[in-house]
Amino acid sequence: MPATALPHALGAAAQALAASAPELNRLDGFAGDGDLGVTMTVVAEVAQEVLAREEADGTRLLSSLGAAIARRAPSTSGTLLATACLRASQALRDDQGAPVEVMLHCFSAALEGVMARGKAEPGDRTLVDGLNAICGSLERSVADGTSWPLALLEAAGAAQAMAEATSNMEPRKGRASWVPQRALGHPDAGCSMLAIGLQAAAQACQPLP
Amino acid sequence: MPATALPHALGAAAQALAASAPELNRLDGFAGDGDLGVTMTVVAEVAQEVLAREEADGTRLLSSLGAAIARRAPSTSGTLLATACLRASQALRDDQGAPVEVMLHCFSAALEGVMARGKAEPGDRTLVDGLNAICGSLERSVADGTSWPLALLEAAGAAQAMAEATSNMEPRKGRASWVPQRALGHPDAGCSMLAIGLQAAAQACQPLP
Amino acid sequence: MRKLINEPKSFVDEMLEGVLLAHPESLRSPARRVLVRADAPRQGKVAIVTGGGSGHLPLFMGYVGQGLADAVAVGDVFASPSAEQVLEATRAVDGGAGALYLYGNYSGDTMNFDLAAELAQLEGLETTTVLGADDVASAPPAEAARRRGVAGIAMLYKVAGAKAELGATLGQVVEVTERAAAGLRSMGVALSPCTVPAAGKPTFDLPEGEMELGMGIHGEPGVARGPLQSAADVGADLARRLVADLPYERGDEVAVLVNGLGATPVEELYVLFRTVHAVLAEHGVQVRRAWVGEYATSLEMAGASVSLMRLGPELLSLLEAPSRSPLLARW
Amino acid sequence: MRKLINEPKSFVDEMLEGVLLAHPESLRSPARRVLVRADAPRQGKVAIVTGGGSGHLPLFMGYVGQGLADAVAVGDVFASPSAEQVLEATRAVDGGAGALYLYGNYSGDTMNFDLAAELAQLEGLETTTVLGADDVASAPPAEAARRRGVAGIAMLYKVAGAKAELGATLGQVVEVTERAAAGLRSMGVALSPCTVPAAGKPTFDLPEGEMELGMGIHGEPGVARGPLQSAADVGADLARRLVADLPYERGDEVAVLVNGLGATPVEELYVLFRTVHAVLAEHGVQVRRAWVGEYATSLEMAGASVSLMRLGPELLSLLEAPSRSPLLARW
Ligand SMILES: Nc1ncnc2c1ncn2[C@@H]1O[C@H](COP(=O)(O)OP(=O)(O)O)[C@@H](O)[C@H]1O
Ligand SMILES: Nc1ncnc2c1ncn2[C@@H]1O[C@H](COP(=O)(O)OP(=O)(O)O)[C@@H](O)[C@H]1O
Ligand SMILES: [Mg+2]
Ligand SMILES: [Mg+2]
Ligand SMILES: [Mg+2]
Ligand SMILES: [Mg+2]
Repeated sequence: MPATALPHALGAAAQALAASAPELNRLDGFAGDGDLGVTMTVVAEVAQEVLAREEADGTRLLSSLGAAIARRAPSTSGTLLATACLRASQALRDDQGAPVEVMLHCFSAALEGVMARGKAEPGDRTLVDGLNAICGSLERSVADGTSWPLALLEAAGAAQAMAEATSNMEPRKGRASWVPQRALGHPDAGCSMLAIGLQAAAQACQPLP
Repeated sequence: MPATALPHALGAAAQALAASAPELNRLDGFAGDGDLGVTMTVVAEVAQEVLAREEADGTRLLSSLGAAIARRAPSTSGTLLATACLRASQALRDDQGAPVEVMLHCFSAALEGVMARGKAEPGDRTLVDGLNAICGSLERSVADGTSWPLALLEAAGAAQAMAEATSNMEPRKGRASWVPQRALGHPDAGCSMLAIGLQAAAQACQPLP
Repeated sequence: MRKLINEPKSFVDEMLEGVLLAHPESLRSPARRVLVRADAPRQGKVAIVTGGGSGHLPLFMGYVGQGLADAVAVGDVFASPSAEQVLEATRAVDGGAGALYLYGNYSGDTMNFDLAAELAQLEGLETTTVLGADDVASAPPAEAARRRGVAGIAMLYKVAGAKAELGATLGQVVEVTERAAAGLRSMGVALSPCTVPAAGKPTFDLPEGEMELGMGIHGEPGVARGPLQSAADVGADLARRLVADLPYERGDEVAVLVNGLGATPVEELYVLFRTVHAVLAEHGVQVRRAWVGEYATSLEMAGASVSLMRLGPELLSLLEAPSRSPLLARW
Repeated sequence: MRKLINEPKSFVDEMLEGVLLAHPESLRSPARRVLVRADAPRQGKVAIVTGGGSGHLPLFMGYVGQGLADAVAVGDVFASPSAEQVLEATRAVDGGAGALYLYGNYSGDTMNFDLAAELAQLEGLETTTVLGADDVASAPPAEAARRRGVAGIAMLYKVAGAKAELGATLGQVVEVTERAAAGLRSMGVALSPCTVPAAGKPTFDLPEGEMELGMGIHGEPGVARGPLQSAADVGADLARRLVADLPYERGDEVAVLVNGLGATPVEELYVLFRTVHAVLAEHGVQVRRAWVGEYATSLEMAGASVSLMRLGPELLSLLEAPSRSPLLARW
């Protein structure tokens, strides 16, 4: 994704997450504490503020966003999203490749940061699974030479598929891991959140037909 | 009422009061604290215990009952009922007249005791109004030479009529007096309690047809 | 019912068993449903005897301790203790200097305490009564003596207890407690009903989204029911009514108690206090001391009350004197 | 919602304003959403820093005071404070002897406290972490380190705070707190859900007449849901699970905390304690000290938890050492 599209994509993701707050609360409520939507409402608000303030420099935008989320929405998902933004910002600064490659590098850096901070592995039914699916899809897009808007759309689809797949996975990290059976049959709240945000971002970036 | 009928009458009254507990709670709830039925359940239990224990001596029965109620059910209505029993017991000891006259003297003594203890006047929408109506009816029965079972039935009717009349009276004593309007449209809980108890006692004393 | 209980009938006695097992170093029971300070009687000290219905913890039992009351007679849920219990309590803590009967103005309680006072007198035990009658929602100012007692009595225990601990005579304890009571006003708001265990059903209906202003601590009806307002509006309304009732003048000093009725989180009480403080500042009334928490509950009722006590110099120092009770001090 | 609040968004900040207005002599705020003891920093004393989500009063803020913690970082309702807040708290109370980070084992909190610890180290501030992880319902004994922290942490504050007040080193404070934590177990039961103000709806459904055993203090699912049992059955079940988890041996001594989750009357907690005491006696375990009341709430959730700490001689004397906080001591 070219840096100029980033504010647009982030704004769309924020709006979609705020709109899905009740659903995210509900999903987090099955095995967690039912507040993921509350956190995402704050994240969305913070994002709008940062977007209104910052220039369109992607690196600055992502680092400001990460810092603001860390300060204002320090729940598990908020802190990990903040880490993801900060790592992605760094990757963006160091990278001048083609859009889909840049996206892959940013998401890979985010995934690494989230794993280091949250100590979850793939298969633990956490954000790590969602980010992993996104990275896998972007890798394929790089290999296939897919255009960046389409790569984004496919990554959103992969995140959605992973969210659905988590329904059969037992949580092994976070609150949901205390009574893991309760989560079964419902998608992981954090993975659903990634899917919703990315789907909105991807839609916002599609060329007009 | 001959002293031998007293245990029978009291037992019937106790049973009826316990059965009406939910209704008495409801009536007390409109302007009071909704516990008159709870108190009457205890009073009924105490009465059954005393009746099981005591000989059929009316004076002893009433004084034991009064003392037990004072100890075990010391709410407003309980304490006043205890006073009524103790005063009635005294009146019974000092009195060897005809049954209806004895009843009148007992209820008059009870009324006096309740007024002294609770400092309510007729018209304040309290037990005083109910006892007053009962005494008035018994006076008429004495004058008319009514038989004691019938006098009891008429007194119960007078208590019931008074309970209904209290629906239009503003409470001036007890909890209900703090927001007197709330009581309007509903009979006073304490007067209803007297009517229910006396009605059951009277029914239990009617000669078989 | 959402209650952790056994037989409703045995609720109060089981609760008392628990209290005595939990706090053997602080409380003992000289007679059925009577608790006294473990170190009672204290020779030469005016004894303070209280009592009332259960369901209001820490009221009344929680106010038995050093610098507070000496004895409590414990009634059934929302019901007065008996005169016999009050008499037993009086006997157990009599230190030869007389006793203050300090409790809330409810007809069941006054009848039983008055009867106990008569019986105590026959035994040569001197008693004087001061009633908590602080709820402005229960009668107009002209009939202030008819008002019921609510959470404000917590401050009266503190004043009377501290004074007695200083070695004051019964007359002196009564004088300062009456002075404190004369400047004490409370009012509350309920957001949900509560359920007496033995009744099994809520005492009244109060749908979610509504509130009842001026409701009593046993669910006695309040002065107005309407849609639930914001904490700022409720706090301002309560504070203004209290300020107007006394009334306060600019420059007055006050102690404030914001009390939770049971189910309302303490967080909300602090939000409410914030507004009360602002309204008092608007009126030029200075908050010298504030307490926020559960001081007199109504089982699991949601809601809160605000109590104001106008201060003079002696009252503040008595309110700040040391005191200790196992039910009030969590550590 | 049956809540006395204004904008859900400003709930925590308004609550904090209220706290500071009510207790200016005890608490001050050196940074946004950070509270410290008014007398902090204390030179040469190990500082104890805690923090966590709002909605649990008196946890966490209430445990800031003499003989307890020195600072608290206050999160949104049920949400961790930020690393920045924790760092500010650490700076404000550093007395040159290092800091103990003592808080509950939740991933949001551990991530933010760990980050703060790294940042503090860059500034030359030494910190060590001890986690409250006492809820036996959240993982089997073999994975005890994964367990979440609930009300038992109240006793850890007391132990750590008393030890630090005695002039112990950070290593000594950590040692005794870890020893206390190793013998600490808790479990609770919920009788109603609670509502996060910003969510506006109950976190979960729990119909009247049902209970959820082992529910967490943010409404995390428990180990079993079923019809509401009697206090005797619930108390015995909880006590037996706790005794078996450690496990206790005959002759062991224990401190007991029976905690209310918010809406449950303290009367019911004493009824519950009565059974817990009896079960411990059956197992030959002696109750040396008991506390009953609200120590860690979940907004207006109905229910209770039981915490047991196995005692050694030092632990008991630390638990009994003097302490003072405006939110814990009602007088
Ligand atoms: N250790 C972890 N690493 C990555 N993601 C995690 C971890 N723990 C939990 N999550 C994710 O966080 C989501 C919950 O976020 P949130 O509601 O903010 O947590 P909390 O309320 O516990 O602070 C979960 O659905 C899961 O996807
Ligand atoms: N001062 C009084 N004198 C006589 N009867 C009274 C008085 N005050 C209240 N009552 C009666 O008592 C009834 C309420 O009894 P109860 O519920 O036991 O009172 P409480 O719950 O206030 O102790 C009222 O309906 C009224 O009839
Ligand atoms: Mg959550
Ligand atoms: Mg009543
Ligand atoms: Mg009553
Ligand atoms: Mg959370």
